[in-house]
Amino acid sequence: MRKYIQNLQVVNKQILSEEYYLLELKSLQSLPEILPGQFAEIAITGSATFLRRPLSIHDVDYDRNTISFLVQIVGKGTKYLANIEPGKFLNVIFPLGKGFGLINNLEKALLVGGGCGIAPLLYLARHLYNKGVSISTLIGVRSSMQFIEVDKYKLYGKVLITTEDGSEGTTGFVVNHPVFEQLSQFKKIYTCGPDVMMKAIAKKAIASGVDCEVSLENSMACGIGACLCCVTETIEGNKCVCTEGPVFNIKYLKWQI
Amino acid sequence: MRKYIQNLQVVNKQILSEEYYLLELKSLQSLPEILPGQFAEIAITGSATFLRRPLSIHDVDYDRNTISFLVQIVGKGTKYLANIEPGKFLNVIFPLGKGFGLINNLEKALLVGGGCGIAPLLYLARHLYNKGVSISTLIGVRSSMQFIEVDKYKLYGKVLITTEDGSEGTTGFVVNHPVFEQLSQFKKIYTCGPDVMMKAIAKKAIASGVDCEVSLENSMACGIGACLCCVTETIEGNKCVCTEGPVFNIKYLKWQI
Amino acid sequence: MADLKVNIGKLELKNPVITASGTFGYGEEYSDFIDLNRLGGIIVKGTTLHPREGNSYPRMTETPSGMLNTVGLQNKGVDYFIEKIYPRIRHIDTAIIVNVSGSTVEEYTATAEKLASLENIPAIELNISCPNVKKGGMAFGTSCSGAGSVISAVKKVFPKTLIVKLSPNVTDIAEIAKVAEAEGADSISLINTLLGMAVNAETHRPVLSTITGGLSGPAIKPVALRMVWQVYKTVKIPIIGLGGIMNDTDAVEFLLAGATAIQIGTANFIDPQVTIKVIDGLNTYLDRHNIKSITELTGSLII
Amino acid sequence: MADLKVNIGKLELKNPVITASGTFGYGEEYSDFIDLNRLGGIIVKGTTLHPREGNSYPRMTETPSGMLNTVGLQNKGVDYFIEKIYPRIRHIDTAIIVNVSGSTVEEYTATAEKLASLENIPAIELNISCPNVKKGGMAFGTSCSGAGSVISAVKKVFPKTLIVKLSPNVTDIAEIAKVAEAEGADSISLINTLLGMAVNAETHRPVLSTITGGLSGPAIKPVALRMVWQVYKTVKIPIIGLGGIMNDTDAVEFLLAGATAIQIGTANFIDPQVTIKVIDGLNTYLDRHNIKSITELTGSLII
Ligand SMILES: Cc1cc2nc3c(=O)[nH]c(=O)nc-3n(C[C@H](O)[C@H](O)[C@H](O)COP(=O)(O)OP(=O)(O)OC[C@H]3O[C@@H](n4cnc5c(N)ncnc54)[C@H](O)[C@@H]3O)c2cc1C
Ligand SMILES: Cc1cc2nc3c(=O)[nH]c(=O)nc-3n(C[C@H](O)[C@H](O)[C@H](O)COP(=O)(O)OP(=O)(O)OC[C@H]3O[C@@H](n4cnc5c(N)ncnc54)[C@H](O)[C@@H]3O)c2cc1C
Ligand SMILES: Cc1cc2nc3c(=O)[nH]c(=O)nc-3n(C[C@H](O)[C@H](O)[C@H](O)COP(=O)(O)O)c2cc1C
Ligand SMILES: Cc1cc2nc3c(=O)[nH]c(=O)nc-3n(C[C@H](O)[C@H](O)[C@H](O)COP(=O)(O)O)c2cc1C
Ligand code: FES
Ligand code: FES
Repeated sequence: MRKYIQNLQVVNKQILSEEYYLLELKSLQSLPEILPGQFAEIAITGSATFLRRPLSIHDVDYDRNTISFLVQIVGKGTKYLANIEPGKFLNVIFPLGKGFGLINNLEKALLVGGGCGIAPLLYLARHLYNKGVSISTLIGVRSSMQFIEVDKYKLYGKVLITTEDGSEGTTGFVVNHPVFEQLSQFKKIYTCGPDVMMKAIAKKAIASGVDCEVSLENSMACGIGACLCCVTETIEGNKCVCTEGPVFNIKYLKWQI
Repeated sequence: MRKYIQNLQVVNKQILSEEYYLLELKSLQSLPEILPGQFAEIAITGSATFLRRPLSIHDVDYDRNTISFLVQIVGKGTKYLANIEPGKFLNVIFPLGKGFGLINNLEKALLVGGGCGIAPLLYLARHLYNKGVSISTLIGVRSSMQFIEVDKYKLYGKVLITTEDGSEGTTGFVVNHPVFEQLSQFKKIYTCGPDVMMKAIAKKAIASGVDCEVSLENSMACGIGACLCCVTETIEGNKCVCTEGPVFNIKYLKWQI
Repeated sequence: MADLKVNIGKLELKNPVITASGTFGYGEEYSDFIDLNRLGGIIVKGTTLHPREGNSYPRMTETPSGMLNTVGLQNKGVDYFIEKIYPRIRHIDTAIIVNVSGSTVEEYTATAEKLASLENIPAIELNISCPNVKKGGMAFGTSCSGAGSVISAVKKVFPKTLIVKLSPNVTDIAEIAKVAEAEGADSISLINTLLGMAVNAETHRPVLSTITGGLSGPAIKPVALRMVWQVYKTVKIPIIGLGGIMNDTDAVEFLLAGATAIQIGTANFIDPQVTIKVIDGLNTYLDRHNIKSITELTGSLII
Repeated sequence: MADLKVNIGKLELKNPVITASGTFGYGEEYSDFIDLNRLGGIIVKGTTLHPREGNSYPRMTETPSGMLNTVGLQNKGVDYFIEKIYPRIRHIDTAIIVNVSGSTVEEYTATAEKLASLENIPAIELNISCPNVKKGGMAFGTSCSGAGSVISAVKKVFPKTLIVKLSPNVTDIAEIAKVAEAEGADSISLINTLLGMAVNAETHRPVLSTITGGLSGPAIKPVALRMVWQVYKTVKIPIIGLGGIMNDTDAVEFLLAGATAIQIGTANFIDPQVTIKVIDGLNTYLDRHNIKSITELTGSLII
């Protein structure tokens, strides 16, 4: 897929909580096709950051010509973007990576997002919904106060929730949710979140014989396959997460689980 | 003099031209005494600059508790400050340096500012005016469009102007102004601007036997006498411009002129 | 339009802007963003005799105005390069230079020999300065005898332009450069990365899988400029300067300090179009300063 | 409140935060901003036997995440220090350490001998690593024999704590550290500045009067951390780590890599209160991590 480098205009910024915000960027040209699970590399100039920052594409609006990102503030760059004002431009390379495996005769899928890991799942959910897939989205957060995006996911299927503090849904971590006891009802699991979470899910998926794809967030320098910094070990050797991923089928990964 | 480090609030920013702007900062405590010719070191965080930036104190308003700066955009830091919004805070170390020599029985003084070199002269002009000194302020700029602050200086005495393009006042450089032909009418010259300009003025001052002080803008790392980076050669050896200056009597400097 | 052509040994480049090894893949990775034919040269990823998997993840971390990497020369080996990659990139209208690494002198010569037969590879860059491999690599570049032995051996099997890339992790860079020149290098490129390290204060662990890694980016520019200047005063062969070049001004600084051409590495990650901007910027710079040929800048520092 | 006390040779510091030579004047310059008595130590400006005017202006320039300086050891000589400065600062309740430099071994020893008699100077730091003087300075710090000769001579005349400050501009820092230890250094501090250079592309001139200068600040932190780690694996004497420390996290990184104490240099220019913030930050860090004594951090990197 062709990659683009464009100055996109910030058209909307929505603070969701102390930690999370949404950023909507508009292209002045028309958007290329973007697949669920792809990501973008955003340049943050004039701040103390040096490299671009990779962010999953959270949603795409071809009518308005916008892409949006769901961002968690963890350091300098994500904080800088949280303070950017609508009207400003950001230099963005996109769409990057291969995205989720989208098979045709999929009936029922489970989407699992841990924390900010839900970012790539919204666009995926809509995509699957439009293809007639019946989906359940399991969202795991620390506390109910952390997230206010649940309604969007409800448009495309069932939403299940776990909170660590028990303030909503099932108490505990994502993998504590009862849905994992009937895992074989699903044909596929798509998941994104902390490595430990994805590994726990992968283990359950293997045990139940369900196909499972994980979206990795390895640290990246270039995002376009040039630096070989972002590799993950696969059965075919080290592969770049930025070009061969970020989504991988767990069968392909050499994960110790 | 005691030095302070404070977070000052930007209360006013006034763009004067493409190149120049005024920045007014307010102290939440009460201002210490500040002498004409002293400067401040402003921290510019979260940008690509690293060190603080030294700026002369352009004006002081003890009633409003503010100090202001006249800044010329020359690079990263001065550009960053040009875009700062009122309400934000800047960390400032001030007042620094010794300032102009303020003798008591001064009758008539000539102030000469080249370009942004007029910055420290406004506060000096008012100070001298209040002491009953008759002053002429000679301002040299490239073009009349460059500057819109002339009226302020008129409050305290005569204003003479040179422009390089002849768009206002005498055509040419500062030292081309006819005032230099009757230099001995002044008891003292105070000047700030590019080194070449100040050296030319110093030459004329020496020739006419007029006392002359120059305000230097040597590059500085600390601004408080700790690093010894900002030295100028004097008859007593290398001296720090940040603590022994920035104003020096030309008699004291080992200038090749 | 000033004349941007420069000569590196027998090799004429259309302009002095070359991409640095390990930061530009095989060029193809950037073809969506720039016209590769406009580049002065492309130095492809470090290539070894045998395939290498490289080091474990994590391989990089950001540092103030720079980054640390420990890729460890992951590549599929010179045969794979010749069979699969070379045919795809040979038609790019630029000097395609292969960066060659090895653990022993024999590995260097065997790799160089294979590359010598490729029509559209006019030069190789001997990497005797990689800090991220256990054997060989930087060890060759940090001693005069080490550098000398590799260069003279490779020179015998590789008759085309031989560029030797030096390690900055040495007490006396000029001394090593002198050996490189004496042993027959046609050009010297410098600097490779500075050996650095990062620690995660929360986890108490090193950030990189190999603990130490190579520092690149603007942070190292002052060191790189100094070394180019020191080497320029010592050798007569052309120098290719690199280390933290982000824009045309940086490039001019290296030329003034003594470089005939420059390489751009880490900056490609931040702006994949930076090389073209530097080429255009050099043109503008020369016109503005009324300089007819870029070669006039080399070493013209006024001191 | 964790225990912040550390020992450097015979010297106990109330906390591991020391100010770096040449960046903190004689301490007095900072007394309007912080309570000097809270510091673990103050290392005063480089002091030589005879007065020195230092290098010509310009002496500094900003670089990406750092700065270059070429002050060139401007100071009024050790006698002036003893007569005029020492009486003013001797009562500050912190370890006041004098950074000693020289052009010959005799100059080093003569200076050290004079300082040995000062009651409130518990240690000196031998600067065998200054890149900005023509004779001596770094020359001593970049060869084992050079370092050895100065250290053993000074050791004979200075019975108190002897810290030796190493130059990072070497191929093998561990080798030099080993010599320093063998010759009797009680502690090693590192790193001094990296030799760098800046060029003004518009004027075609070097920015610094001496063409090259010393690079400091966060840009060099990865190199400094790496060297502390390499030296920690080699010597048994305590290491004082420095180079680009801007906050408590940076300080912890150096401790984990092997430092017993740390110095803060360039950061003082940006925030004259940084030292106190680091001390407070270390306290908080230790409490948060449930660590009783800061000495537990030294070299505790998990690998
Ligand atoms: C393909 C991909 C997609 C991503 N999608 C999203 C997304 O949609 N929304 C989102 O909020 N974040 C996403 N991330 C993570 C995001 O890129 C990082 O949070 C961001 O780069 C941190 O930048 P910073 O400057 O705020 O933090 P920094 O100041 O750089 O770092 C803060 C802390 O986070 C750690 N850190 C930073 N990046 C990583 C990383 N990649 N892996 C492990 N630790 C890291 C640092 O070590 C440090 O401790 C994605 C990452 C990748 C690779
Ligand atoms: C005591 C003192 C008082 C000053 N007062 C004022 C003032 O009132 N108003 C004002 O606009 N400026 C003043 N200056 C100059 C001002 O500090 C610089 O213009 C500013 O630091 C430049 O920062 P920057 O990040 O915008 O430029 P940079 O990006 O740092 O540099 C841009 C260009 O300017 C050059 N440059 C920067 N600083 C200096 C310097 N000090 N000497 C020579 N060349 C330099 C650089 O080499 C570069 O070419 C003063 C300087 C001093 C030392
Ligand atoms: C991710 C990465 C990989 C690199 N791989 C190689 C390599 O294979 N061979 C080599 O000679 N240099 C390699 N280098 C060093 C660069 O070519 C260059 O010398 C260095 O990064 C300094 O230049 P820069 O600051 O412009 O990046 C690599 C650098 C980076 C950042
Ligand atoms: C302006 C300046 C002057 C310095 N003078 C000395 C000196 O006299 N003696 C010395 O040993 N180191 C000197 N140094 C080096 C510092 O002490 C320190 O080793 C170096 O700056 C790295 O630490 P930093 O990055 O925290 O500044 C000087 C550094 C600077 C920036
Ligand atoms: S981030 Fe550079 S190859 Fe993936
Ligand atoms: S700027 Fe540091 S001594 Fe003047």
